Order: sequence, then C-alpha cells, then structure tokens
Amino acid sequence: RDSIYIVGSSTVFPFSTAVAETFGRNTDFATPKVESTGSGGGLKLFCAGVGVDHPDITNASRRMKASEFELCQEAGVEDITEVKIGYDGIAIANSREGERLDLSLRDIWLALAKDVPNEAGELVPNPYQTWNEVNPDLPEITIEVLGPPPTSGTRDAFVELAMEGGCKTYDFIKAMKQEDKSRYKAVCHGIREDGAYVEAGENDNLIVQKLVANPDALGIFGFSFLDQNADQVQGSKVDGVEPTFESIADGDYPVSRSLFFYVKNAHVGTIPGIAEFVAEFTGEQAWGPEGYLVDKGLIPLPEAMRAEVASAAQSFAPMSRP
Amino acid sequence: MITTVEEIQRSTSTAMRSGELARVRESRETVGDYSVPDARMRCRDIEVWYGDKRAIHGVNLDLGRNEVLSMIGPSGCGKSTFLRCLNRMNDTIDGCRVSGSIQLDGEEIYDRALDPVPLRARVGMVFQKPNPFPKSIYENVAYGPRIHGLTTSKAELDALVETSLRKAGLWDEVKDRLEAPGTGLSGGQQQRLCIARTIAVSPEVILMDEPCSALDPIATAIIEELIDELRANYSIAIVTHSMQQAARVSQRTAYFHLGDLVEVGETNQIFTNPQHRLTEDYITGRFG
Amino acid sequence: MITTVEEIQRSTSTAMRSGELARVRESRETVGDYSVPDARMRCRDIEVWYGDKRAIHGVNLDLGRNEVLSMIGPSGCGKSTFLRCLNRMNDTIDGCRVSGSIQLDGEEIYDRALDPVPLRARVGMVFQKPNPFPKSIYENVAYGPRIHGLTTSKAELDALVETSLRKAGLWDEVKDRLEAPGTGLSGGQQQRLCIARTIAVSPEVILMDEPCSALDPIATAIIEELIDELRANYSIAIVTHSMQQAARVSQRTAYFHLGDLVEVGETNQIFTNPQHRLTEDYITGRFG
Amino acid sequence: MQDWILLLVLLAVMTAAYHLGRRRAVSGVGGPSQVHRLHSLPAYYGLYAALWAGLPALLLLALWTGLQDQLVLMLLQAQLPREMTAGLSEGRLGLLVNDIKNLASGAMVSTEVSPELQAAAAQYARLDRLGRWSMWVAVLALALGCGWIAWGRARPRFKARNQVETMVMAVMVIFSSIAILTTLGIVLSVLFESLRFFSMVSPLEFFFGTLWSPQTALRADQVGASGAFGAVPLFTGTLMVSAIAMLVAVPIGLLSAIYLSEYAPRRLRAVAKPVLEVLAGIPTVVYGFFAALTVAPFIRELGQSVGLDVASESALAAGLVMGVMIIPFVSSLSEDVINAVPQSLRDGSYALGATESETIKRVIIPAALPGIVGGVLLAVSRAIGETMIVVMAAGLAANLTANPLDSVTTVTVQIVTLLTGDQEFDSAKTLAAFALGLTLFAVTLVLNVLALHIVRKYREQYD
Amino acid sequence: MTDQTPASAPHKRTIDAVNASLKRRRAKERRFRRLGAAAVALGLLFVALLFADIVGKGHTAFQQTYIKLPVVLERAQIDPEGSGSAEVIARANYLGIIRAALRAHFPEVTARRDKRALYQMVSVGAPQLLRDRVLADPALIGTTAEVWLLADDDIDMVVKGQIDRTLPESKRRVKDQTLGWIERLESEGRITKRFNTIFFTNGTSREPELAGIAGALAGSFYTLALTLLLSFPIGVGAAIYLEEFAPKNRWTDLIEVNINNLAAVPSIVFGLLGLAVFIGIFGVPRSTPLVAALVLTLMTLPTIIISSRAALKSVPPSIREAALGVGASSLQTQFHHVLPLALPGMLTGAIIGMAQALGETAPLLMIGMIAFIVDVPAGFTDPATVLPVQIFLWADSPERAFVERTSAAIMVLLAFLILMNLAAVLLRRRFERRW
Ligand SMILES: Nc1ncnc2c1ncn2[C@@H]1O[C@H](COP(=O)(O)OP(=O)(O)OP(=O)(O)O)[C@@H](O)[C@H]1O
Ligand SMILES: Nc1ncnc2c1ncn2[C@@H]1O[C@H](COP(=O)(O)OP(=O)(O)OP(=O)(O)O)[C@@H](O)[C@H]1O
Ligand SMILES: [Mg+2]
Ligand SMILES: [Mg+2]
Ligand SMILES: O=P([O-])([O-])[O-]
Repeated sequence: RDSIYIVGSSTVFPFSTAVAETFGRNTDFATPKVESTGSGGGLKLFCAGVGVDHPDITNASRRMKASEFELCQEAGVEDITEVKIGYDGIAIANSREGERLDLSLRDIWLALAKDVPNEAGELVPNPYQTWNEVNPDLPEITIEVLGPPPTSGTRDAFVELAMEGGCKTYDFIKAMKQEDKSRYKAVCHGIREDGAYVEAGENDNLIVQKLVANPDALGIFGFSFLDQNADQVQGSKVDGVEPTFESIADGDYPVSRSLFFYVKNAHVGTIPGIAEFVAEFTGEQAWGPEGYLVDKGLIPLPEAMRAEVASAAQSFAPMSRP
Repeated sequence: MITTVEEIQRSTSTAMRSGELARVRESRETVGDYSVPDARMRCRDIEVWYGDKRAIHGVNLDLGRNEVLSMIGPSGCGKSTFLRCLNRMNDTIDGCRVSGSIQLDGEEIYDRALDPVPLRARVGMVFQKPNPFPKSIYENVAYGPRIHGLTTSKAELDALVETSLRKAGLWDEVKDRLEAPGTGLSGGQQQRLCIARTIAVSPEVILMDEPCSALDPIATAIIEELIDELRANYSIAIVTHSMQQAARVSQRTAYFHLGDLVEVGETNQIFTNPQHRLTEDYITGRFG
Repeated sequence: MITTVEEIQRSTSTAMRSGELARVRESRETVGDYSVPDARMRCRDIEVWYGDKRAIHGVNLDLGRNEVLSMIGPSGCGKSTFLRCLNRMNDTIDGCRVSGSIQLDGEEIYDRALDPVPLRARVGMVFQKPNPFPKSIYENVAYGPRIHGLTTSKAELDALVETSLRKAGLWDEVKDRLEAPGTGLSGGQQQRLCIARTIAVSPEVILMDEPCSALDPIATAIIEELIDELRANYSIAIVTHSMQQAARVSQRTAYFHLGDLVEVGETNQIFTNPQHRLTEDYITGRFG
Repeated sequence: MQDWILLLVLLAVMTAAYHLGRRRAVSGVGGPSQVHRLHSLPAYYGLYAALWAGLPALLLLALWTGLQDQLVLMLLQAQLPREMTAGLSEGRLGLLVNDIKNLASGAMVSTEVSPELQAAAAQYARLDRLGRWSMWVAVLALALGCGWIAWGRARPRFKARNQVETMVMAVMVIFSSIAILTTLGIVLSVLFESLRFFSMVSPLEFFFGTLWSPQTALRADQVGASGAFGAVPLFTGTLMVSAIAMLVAVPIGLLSAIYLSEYAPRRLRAVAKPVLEVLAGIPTVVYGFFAALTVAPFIRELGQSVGLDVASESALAAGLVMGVMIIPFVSSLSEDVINAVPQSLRDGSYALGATESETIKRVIIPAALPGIVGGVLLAVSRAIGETMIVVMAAGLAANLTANPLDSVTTVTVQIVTLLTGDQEFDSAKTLAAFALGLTLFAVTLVLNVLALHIVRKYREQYD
Repeated sequence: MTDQTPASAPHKRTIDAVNASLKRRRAKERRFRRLGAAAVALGLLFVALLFADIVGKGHTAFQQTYIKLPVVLERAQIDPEGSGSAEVIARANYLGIIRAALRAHFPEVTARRDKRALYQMVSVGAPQLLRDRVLADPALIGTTAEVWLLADDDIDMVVKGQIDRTLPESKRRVKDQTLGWIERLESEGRITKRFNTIFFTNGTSREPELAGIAGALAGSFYTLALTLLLSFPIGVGAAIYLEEFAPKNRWTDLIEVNINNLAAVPSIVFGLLGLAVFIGIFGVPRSTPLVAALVLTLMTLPTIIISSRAALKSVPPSIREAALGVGASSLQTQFHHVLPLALPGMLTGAIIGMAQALGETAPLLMIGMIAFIVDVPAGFTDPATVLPVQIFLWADSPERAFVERTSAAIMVLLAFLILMNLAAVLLRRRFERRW
C-alpha cells in the first residue's frame, strides 16, 4: 500500500476529502483513500490494530471516547495524535418564505423536549403544539422540526448544546445534575416522539428541499448546507445570534461542535505521506480563515489555537487518555 | 400395393384421356356443385397464405343446414387450414392471411365490424391435437357454459357437464375423478374431453378436425352417433382420414388436394363415382 | 348399432356360460401365450401407478425379434402407459411409478445402474401427440444422428435426413422448405416428421403410439410399408385403434382392457377366434 | 499481469487437450468413419480431457494467487536481518514489509532508504519472482498431468459423455449449494450478535413490545429518555409499506404484462418491456428524492384539501414510489411466463367463444400462475428489502398505526440506520440491527413456506 | 338473428344467452384491455417522468463555464534556463501566472479581500489545466496567449442561471462584486460554456467543476462485468439443477424456500455477510470491485434463479419427452432444447438482477465502497467506487453545483444500464417464440 487510508465521520468527510485531493494534486504522493463510515465505525476500524490493513487516520465529529481509546490500546494502537480541525455549526433553519425565528435555547428545549415543566414546576409530557405556545413572541405555526436520527453525530451535538443548554436554564433541573445525573440527562436529552420532531435521515440536502416545500417546518443540519443554500433557507437566530462564519468562529453562536481527526502514530514513517498530509491539513492555506476548507464550510479555530494544534499535530504528540 | 403421392403425380402426365371427361378429370376448377340452397355457411374464393406460402387456392364451398359435410384429402392438403377459416381461428396464427368471403347465415364473418366472439360461440371447433385446459375435467367442460352464462345454477351446470361428457362417451371413465386434471387423461380421453367441451356450449355449426383419430372403434361409434344426432339441429363439418367414417356420417363430401378443392358432391357419389382423376386415385388407393 | 363400454359391462353379468370355455372367457389372467422364445423385450408383472391410481395391473408380455406386435384396446385402457414403460419414458412423469421387470436382450432396464440414454437410443419412440422440436424440419430429423454421432460429414447427414423423411413419406412435401419450423406443419405432417426423427437414429426396437392416427390412407400405407420393411431388422410395438391396420402389419396382437392385458396371441387368431369375451366383444363391435 | 498470460496458456492447453482427446478416441476406433462405434460423441472425449486439464489447474491457480503473497511475505520475514525485525509487533512488521514492497515496486517510500531496506526489497523481488515461476511450473504441470491421464482414458468404450455430464452436474450441484451456503453465512453473521442482543433485551419485549424507540443510550455518556425495543411497529410498518407497494406494482405490472403479451403490437412490446425494466435500475436515491419532494408534498396537499391531516412523511408516499420501482419484477417475469403458455390453450378457449380477457383471466393466468407468483414474490422481497425510499419519504418514526398517511418506518430501514450511523458494537442498540435481521429472515421464511404451499396447490401443468 | 324452428331450443338458448350477455362481456373486454393499456402507459409515464426529472435537472452539467483571459506566459517564469525540459515546465507556478492574468484584467482590484474573491473566480484546477496546455504546446512559452480558464463552480452556477442574480446579495453565495466582474467578462465575450469533457474523464473531486464520473463508471464496469460473469452461469446452473434434476423432496423444497427467502433478505445484510466472510475470512481487499462483485453476486443470485426456474417450468414437457425419446441424455435435452426456450425468461432475470445490482448502494456501505477515491481503477483489485455510490455521495454534498452533477451521473448510470441491457434484450428477442 502506498497511499494513506482514512476512515470516519461523514461530517468531516467533505473537509478530509478536500485536503486529500489537494494533497494528491500538489505532492507526488498518491491521493489518500477516504471512506465515510461514521465516527463510531471509523474509530472501530481505526482501533482494530496496527498494520497495512488498518486505516492510518480516522475522522470524528466528536472526541474519542475513553472506551474507544481503551479499545485502541488493547489492539496495540498505542500512540495516537488527536487533531482538532475546527467547528461545524449546527443550523436551525426554515424556508425563506417563512418568517425568520429568533429562538432562545430554552425555546428550543421546550419545543422539542419529551417532558417539560408546567407552571407548578413538575415535568409533564410536552403539550406544546405551536411555537407561540412555547414563547408568545414566536409566530403561531405548528412545531415541526426535521432533524437527524439518534445514530447521527449531528443529533448528539444538537442535543448536548441546544437542548441541554435550554434545559439548564431551569434551576431545578440544573440542580438535578448533581443529585441524579442520569435523570438530568434523561430530562435534558430526551426528544419528543409525538411527531413534532421528524427524524429525517442523514441527507441534509433532502432536509433543505423539504423545508423549501414546507415553509412551516424547521430543519436541523450542518452549517455548510445553510451556506450553500442561502437563497432558499435562512438560519434562525439562537439566543439572538445569527449563524454566520464569524459568529460561529467567535463562539457567539451557541450550537456548534468541534471536529477532529486522529492519526495512528505507528504508521507515520511507514506509510508514505502521512506527515505531509497532516501538515497540509493543518496549514493556513487549508484550515486558515481564508483557506479552502472554509469555502467548504469549515469554521476555523481561533488563530492561537490553530498554531498550537498545528505544532502538536506536526510533531505527532500522542494524546493522553480522554 | 402402394400408391405414393409421387406416383400419383407421375401418373398425371401419362394417363391422359381425351374429351369432356378428360377435362373434368384434370380440371383445375372444382368438380361438382359446391353450393347448396339456403346454405348455413357460404365460402367464396377463399385463399389462405402462411407468410409467402399459399395453403388454400381459391376455394368455394357451402355448408348446408342440418348436414354433415366431410372433408377428405391427403395430409397437408389444407383441410385444417380451411376449417380454421370458418370460425376465424386463423386470426391467432402469426402471418396467416385469409382472403375471400365467408358468410354465416348471410353475414360476412370476415367483416371487420363482426365480433368473433359470438361467431365462435355459434361455430364451435374441435382441434386436431387435443388441447384440454390444464384444469380439472369438470372445469374443462364447464368453462364454455360459464363464460356464456348458459346455466343459472350449480345443479344445472353439473347436469350440463354430465350430459356433455355422456354424449362424448367419456362419462363412465371419468365420473369419479371429475376433479382430476384434464391433462392427465389418455390421448383418446383428451380428445373426447375436447368434444364434450365443444358441445357443452351447443354451437350451431360444429367444426371437427379428425375428432376420432385417437379413438377406438367403440368410442368412434359413440362420436359418430353423436354427430348423427347433432345433425338434426346443427351443421357439421368434419375432417377425417377414414373414408369409411366419411361415408358413414356425412351427406356431402369434399376432396382437397394440395390446397385446391378438387371435387365436392354427395358422399355416395364421391365414393362410388368420383369425377376427378385425383379423387378417384385417392378413393381407389383406399384400404380396408 | 352401437355398443358402449357400459353395455359391454352390463352384458358381463347376463351372458354367462359355463365350463372351461367360460372360465377362459371371463379370465382375470391373460389369455394366450404372452411369452415368445428368444424375446427381444420381456416384461413381467408390470404395474404402473399414477399417484394412487393404478393404470396397469400386472402385465406380462414379450416382444419377439423381427416381429411387429400390435396393441389394441379401448381408449384409456393403458396402451400408451405400457408402451412408455418400455423405454423408461414414464420416468419423466411426476408421480408415475413402475414396478416389475422389463428386460431388453436379457438386461434389466429398470436397473438403477442402467443408463437410460443408450436405452432410449436403442428403443425409439413415436409419441401419440406429435411433438416436433420448435426448430427447423431439418434440425428435427438431424438431431438424433447428431447427438449419437451417426454421421461424419454434412453430406452424410443430409443424406440420412433425406432418407428418413422419404421413408416417412414426407420428403416431397417438405424438400424445399427444410429450414421452415417443424411446428408449422400440418397435423399429419408433424406426425410423419416425428416418425422420421425416430427412424433416423435406427433404434433396435421401435415403439409407435398410434403413428397413423392423423394420416390419410396413402400416407398410412407408406408408414405400414415402412413398418414391414423395418421388421426385417428390428422389433416393433405399435398401438393402433384400427383393427385393419393391426391385422395388416402385425404378427401378434395384444388386447388391453382397463389396465389388464386380457388376451394376446397370433394376430390371425385374435381377430378370427378371440378367446376372451372382452376381446370378442371388442372385435365384433368393429365397424367398416 | 503474468497471471493473465498463464490463464491464456492454460486455455491453450485445454484446447490442445480437447483436440488430442478427440483424436485419440476417433483413432481408437479406426478413423472418422467409425465414430458410431464410440460410446459417446468424439467431442465428449475432447471435453473430458479439456476439463481435466483445465479445472484442477484453474483451482490451483486460484488458490496459489490467493496464498502466494502471504507465503512470500512469510519467507521474507523469516529472512530479514534480526536487527530490522527485533521487537516489532506483527502489525509493525507488516508495515515494514509494506515499505519493502513499495520500494520493490518502485512506489514511494516513507522513510530514507537504508541499505538493509534496499537489500530486503531485492530479496522480496527475488522471492516474488520465484513464487511466480513455481506457480507457472506447478499449474502447468498439473494441467498437463491431469490432461495426460484424461487423454489416456479416451478409449472407445470409455463413457466420456457420462463422465463429462457428471462433472457438469457436480458443478451445478455446487452452484445450487451456494444458495445454502449464503443462507448459512447470513444466519451465522447475524446469529451471535442477535444472541448477545437477546441477552440484553428480553425476547418477549422485542417480539411483542409495541414501542420502538431508538432514543436509547448509545454511549455511556448519552442518556436517552426511553429505551424500548418493541419490534412490532417496525413489522407493521414494513407490512404497510410493502402492501402499498404491492397494491401499485401487482396490478400495474400484471396488467402491463398481459397487455404487452396478449394485446400489444409487436413493436410496442419490443420497446415497452425493456423500457419498463429500466425502472428496476434507477438508483433508489432518485426514487427517494422523487418520493420525498414530489409525491409526499402532493399527497399532503391533496389530503389537506379534503381536510385530512397528513404527515409530511407518509407510508403512502414511500409505498407508491416503491411500487413503481418494482413494477418490472412483476411485469417482465410475468410477461415471459404468459408468453410461454402454449398457443393451443388460447385457441381452445377462443374456439369456445371466449373473449380475449376471459381467456386471459381463466386460462392463461392460471396456467402461468407459478411463474407469476415467482415474480410477485421477488417484488415483495425487493419491497421488504428497500431502504432509501422509506428513509427519505416515510421518515424514521416507529409509529404503530394502520393509517397510511402517517409516518412509519420499516425493519430494513432500522437495520440500515443502526448499522451506518454512529455505532457501538456492544450496545443493545447496534445489536438490535442483527436481531431485526434475523427476525426478518425467520418471518419471511415462514411466509415463503406458505407461498410455496399455495402455489403447489394451484399449479397447473399444461401440455 | 336466427329464425330457427322451436325444435332447436338448445342452440337458440346459447346464441341468445351469448347475445344477451355480449354487450356486457364486450364492455368488460374493452375495460380490461384499456386497463392493460393504461397500465403500460402508466408504467411508461413513470419512466418518462423520472427521465424528464433527471434530464431536466442534469442536462446542464454537460456544459461547463470557462473564462477567457490573456495569460502572459513569460519564459523567465516558466522555463528560465530555456531547457525546454518537460520537467521544468511542469514545475512552474501556473497559479501565480493565472492570478497575475486576473489582476491584469481587473487592475482596479487591490484590497486583499477583494483579490481573494477575484482569484476564486477560477477553479483550483485551472493551473493544472494550463500546465497541461503549455506542456502540449511549448511554443506558447514567451507569448501572451488568450486562454480559456476553467471557472469556479459558483461562477458556473451564476452563468447557468442556477444562482438567481436578482436576489438580494445576502441571499446569494456570489456577492455583488463578483457578479459585476462576471457581467463585465460576459459583455467582453470572455465567458463561454463548453462541453464538459472533464465530467467524463476525471475521477471524483471535491470541486464540482473538476468532478468526473470516470472513476465510478470504471468501478461499476468492473463490478458488474464480474457480477454478470459469476451470477448468470451460477444462477442458471442452479436453476437447471433444482428444477430439472434435483429429486423432488423435502430437502429441495427447503432449498426452494430458502432461495425465495434470500431474495427477501435486505441487501445490507449481504453487505454484512461480505464483510464477515469475504473481507474477514478470505481477506479480499476492501473497497474493490472484486469484493463488491462477490456481494452483488450473492444478492442477484436469487433473482436469476427464481426467474430461470419460472422460465424452465413454462417449457412444455412434450419437448423434453421428444428429446429424451430420441436418446438425448437429460443434460443434452436441457442444453439443446429446454435452455434455448427458457432463455428469454432467464435473460429477463439477468436484466432485472443486473439492473438491481447496478443501482444498489446499501450492501456496498458495509464493504468500504462509500469512499473518496480519485484515481480511476484499472482492475478488479484497485480501490474503487461505483456509480450509485458516487450519486449517493454527490447527493449528500453541500455544493449547489453537485445537484446537476448528481442528475448527470444518474443519466450516465441509466445510459450504462441501457447499454448493458441492450445485448440481453436483443438476445431475448431472438429467442422468444410461442408454441
Ligand atoms: N399423467 C397421467 N396422470 C394420471 N393419470 C393418467 C396419466 N396419463 C394417463 N392416465 C390415466 O391412465 C389410464 C391409461 O392411460 P393411457 O394413456 O395409457 O391410455 P391409452 O390406452 O393410451 O388410451 P388412448 O387410446 O386414449 O390413448 C387412463 O385412465 C388415463 O386417464
Ligand atoms: N402455421 C403454419 N405455418 C406455415 N405453414 C403451415 C402452417 N400450418 C399449416 N401449414 C402448411 O399449410 C399446408 C396445409 O396445412 P393443413 O394443416 O391445413 O393440412 P391438413 O390438410 O390439415 O393436413 P393433415 O391431414 O396432415 O392435418 C401444409 O402444407 C402445411 O405445411
Ligand atoms: Mg390437419
Ligand atoms: Mg394413448
Ligand atoms: O458521521 P458522523 O459521525 O459525523 O455523524
């Protein structure tokens, strides 16, 4: 094998392939082969062992879990370099024919949670049918949100950032975190199953198209799709912040998550081109604010962080146990 | 002992006689009167083509009321082809074209406006190769009455099936296995089943293509008796290779040869005093 | 005028005579000597079942060398079934079981070790319903010689095809359309084609199931002549409904009735002096 | 590359064996004029020799090419200098060897090329060549040896045809058993995971539970509100979507088949049949988009205009489009068998005064039934196995409903989403995919047994 | 109609009954026939609809926008020593040359940000294309040539009207400034649309304007060739054995049910099987046409076997008897007589099975075919992807320009399908006959 073998997240796939292509074009190395297996599937393949048959790099739209790290260690994949490459904003959008919404995290949680507090502060099954029941400032349209299924990394991020963020605004629930962590999570992460939240599969283009067809519906998808389809859909403001490159990069927009890739250090120096590939990926021309990855919709890390991550990545400093 | 077709043809050039008689004997026109008064079916200038091959060359022939007309002739001379014209069965053969006029009770059957369905209900047919449906014996016979709605109750239908099978002489052999498939019968039984199937719809004209070819003498007798009985109300055209049978059942006989209708006339006359040389050769080449 | 099967059966109970003669006439065993010395084929205790239905009840019968054996009997009595046992053609019917012993030149043909392929090449068959291959006429006849490698050159094969078609009396009718499909022939032509196909492989034993049923007298004569000629070298079993034909071509005749072999003997004797009452009834019910 | 040449050489050997075998048999009886004295046609003797010359050698070739690399690498590893391999794990050794291979084949190498590495690369190239040459020798020797033995047997009394047919038959038996092996493979590849699943979730809940909630904890740090594994809604969903699809496909397919084979002019038939078959080849993504963006909104609007509450994802939309997709399964296969019904049966019916449609309904269809059922079964199967359309148009919500206007999900869809999303291979959630697969397998098995019995009952044998 | 004597009661009944019901039956007949015609029409309509949809969306992808600029190809920059060696020429900084040309054409653009926007009008692939151009024609060095440069996908979308110029700036990806440049270039006749050869010669790419279908096409070709090679003989062989030779008993019933059941196994499960058996046990390399073909073979086998068996069943038994009767062995009977008659049905099975295999993605998911592979595969063991997977991936890409390319890829797939089926369809027509 003389080419790099990359697996992993479908969210990172567009960025990873863009780098791979440029790398192939601009160097004498063969263009890496990039498989889209999902973060979990990628890590599973990655951690299966060291050797030509195993991937060199895996992409992930979340951090590697401790259990996965263990798995790697057991299989002899000891030194792993973690590279954080930037952010992916998660947009909550609707058709341009509809009204642009200004949601708070609490609104989002109230609209989509399985159980919500009533006046008495008890948790009851979510009674809200229209947005203005959630918040009188919002228009009177039915709550219908098209979003990814639980198997998707985007969904996890959405739940953790948006839902939990809104949920925490209730003090009694926040207090629960200390007392009964699992109950806290159940309350904050539970998404209603009565049809208001529609699990729409992982094809974000389809969600965009469905929003166009149905102006009352909201959709949850990656920022790149909002960027590409700005003439058809508009991102709702969350806590008053519109999803834009700048707001996400600055961390003002609250619903965004970090993207990573992991390198198998044992393969560096034996599979040709890995070091060069990492250098390409962590170069300014790629992931900088004016790099080509930004055109593909990647939200770059802040400058200082980029420098730090790049030097760590290019020296292949092994990560510690997460 | 034997006269092959070849030999007959060779003899054509040698055994010429002179005068009127000779002309009749070698006529290219049909010898004898092919028309009958008040005919049930009247065929004029029938030509049939299979692709480029002409199988019937301008045949004129009438089928009278309450008569049995038998058609004889060497194998491959066009008997089946002609018979199949009479209920437009040739329509189903790819590349088969029929021209000329065929009238049933004065009505042109090859008229484009004519519906072949009632035509075929009126002109029934028994095929040369038995073709029972892959259904039970009962269903085979009940099929026609069912589609035409001839009976109103199950009992009536049962009775009709029984009578038809009885008339075809098959009842005793199959009465306790009416539910068995018709295709599991012996050759002769299948043939009788097809006869029963045809008479179950009581057509006005019945075309029978060698209905007794696979039958033993006893069964043959039953069928011949049936034909005789049917004649009272219907017209029947029957193709047969047995001249004895033709003599027994038919009033008129037509002799075909290589696509031509060579001679037609009273059965008696044809068998005792054929006019055309070909007919004579055929008749006298008879065995038995 | 007519004797139906039913009437025959009814008469059984009334017309009883006494003594030895009566016993023979009502025998449940086969009357006459079914065996011949130095038989080509020897069948013993043949029983054939179609599912639960027994079609042949313990038949013993020999087929001698250079003889023509004809089998007669009412339709559905099991003639075809019996014939099909002789070259294991019944193997192809689902649910058909054969028991007993059949030997060809002393070799058990139902032996598991025996390859039915050479058997069928040695024991050829003409089926009751003509079944030409949907190929050209030429290919129909050439097929057998081809698979058995009977000819070494195209010319030889052409010659063989021609002789076979000539012997079957079909050559003149088809010689200029050998490439036409065999299924586009008339009924009688198809039958002769199947005969030509069978004799093209020169089997030692030929089984013919009503080979002349669709043939006119002239064609019949040609086939009968052929049979006579073939007898010089081969053994032939022929099923026929025409007693005249049986009398003309065969040396021995077997009479079947409802699955039983009722009587067997010299053809002359069977037709002039039948021993069993059923045989007599059948023979005397003859017409013509 | 070399393997291809070897394959060609092998082919040449087979051709030669054919001719030699044939010749020997023919000359054994004294020339071409005597071939009728052979047991079988001369060609069979040739084929016999050719098959023996070819098949074992091909088998060896396949095995050798499969194993050669591993063998060479093993040899190479054994011969590498101690200091290079010392302390290397198997995986790292593999990487080292990979480097050596890259070097040998002239591809890019990751590190500086040390002399040892260079030497190893040369050694590898040597070994590889040696391996290939021994393969040539072994394969050709086997081909010639077997061919020679077979050639020796080509004597006149030798039952060459039977031998060849036995070989062909054996090959066909092997082919037939592939189906069994596939089943075995499938069962085995889902069984253990299923068992693990059932050790976590009670089968009772799985088979009779009416709540399927994918919102279970997939990871330790993610907690779902409800974790329910009642598969009933999935099966009812599958049933509904497939039923709708069949309601579209069977009438359209069957009627098309009938029209094309019985009524249509030849020209139309020649064109329409292959055109309809294209429907089976359009990627399901396309159908999915079509269902989700054209059909579903249309149904939704239609429903709203008559005052019905229609979910934006509905079983109906998915079922309809899926029905279109499987039309050719019914139409083409039925058309073939309908066309194969002998003309004499049609004639028999027409002669009784039946109309075309009566003939079709009462004679032709019953006679063609086994084949038609085969096509329909294939269509049902395809409907059950289809994912993309359902995901895109019917959603993923496991509703237990009998309303086709609701959103439903199917077993297959759940299997695919569970297997392609973020997975964890020891959580009940991912394992559920395997359990679903196994259950679906069992359920369809039962349905197929029923279908077989029904077909047997109504089978009509013509001729 | 008939004026028979009353004695002929029975037949009078028939024709009367027939005539009485004829109208109804004829109406039924007409209805049935119309229903059939409607079904065919409906089927064809669906095909037409899908085609229209696909072609309507995809036909624009066969054109690609180019921008003509005067490019200064200074010898000093490209080949300073005048060696004329291809290696030196290939190394030159064509990106810089192109950028210089852009700057020269739009001298008013000076701000860094604006310059960046300006550079982005030309595809990142343009330098490489320019290099190839210069390599092919070294005489250009030292001249100022008018060169058609590949435009970026956003520009392409604007020129093709996929991005609405009349929308307010905030709702568009292409800003007013760029739009102004485009309009200027258009008015100067420096923008044109040409046939998109890149689409047919390139492998995939993340840049829509550079993305091509060649890799997927080659992958599909290898995969399906192998699938056909394996599945048709195996399927037909198994069908013949099971239908004609296998003893009819419980065991063969089991096999029959089992094969029907395999047809109902979701295709992704075949992917699991392939992953476990072919990749796991036999070590077949991932993401290759070889492993895909093995999996797809298993998936299409049931279809071929079932349709072949149906076809064999419909051959009349009398044909078999006829062949056996002249002493053909059962195998000869099959191969000489039954097989030719059953071939149309078997080919139908193959056509449908292969169509399914060609359009299938789910099982390939499991065996690593959902991958970004730029190089066009050259064999059965090269990493490859296939057309439906490429379509799946493009359909999931955010770039607007991939929408039309997705449809164009579908058109290519359908063309492939039609070509693949053509031979089979013609062959089938030759063997079709009635008896
Ligand atoms: N395939 C079959 N399945 C079931 N029963 C059958 C089958 N073939 C024949 N039979 C029955 O077996 C008996 C003998 O049939 P066979 O065909 O041998 O009669 P046959 O003597 O040849 O009559 P025919 O002169 O009418 O041809 C008949 O009662 C027939 O119904
Ligand atoms: N479908 C067909 N296609 C082409 N030629 C045909 C077809 N059917 C019959 N023929 C030819 O037409 C001629 C007349 O055939 P037809 O079947 O009418 O003969 P027939 O008199 O019934 O003979 P038989 O007594 O043998 O049944 C024959 O030469 C035959 O070969
Ligand atoms: Mg005829
Ligand atoms: Mg018989
Ligand atoms: O593929 P994902 O893990 O990024 O959803």
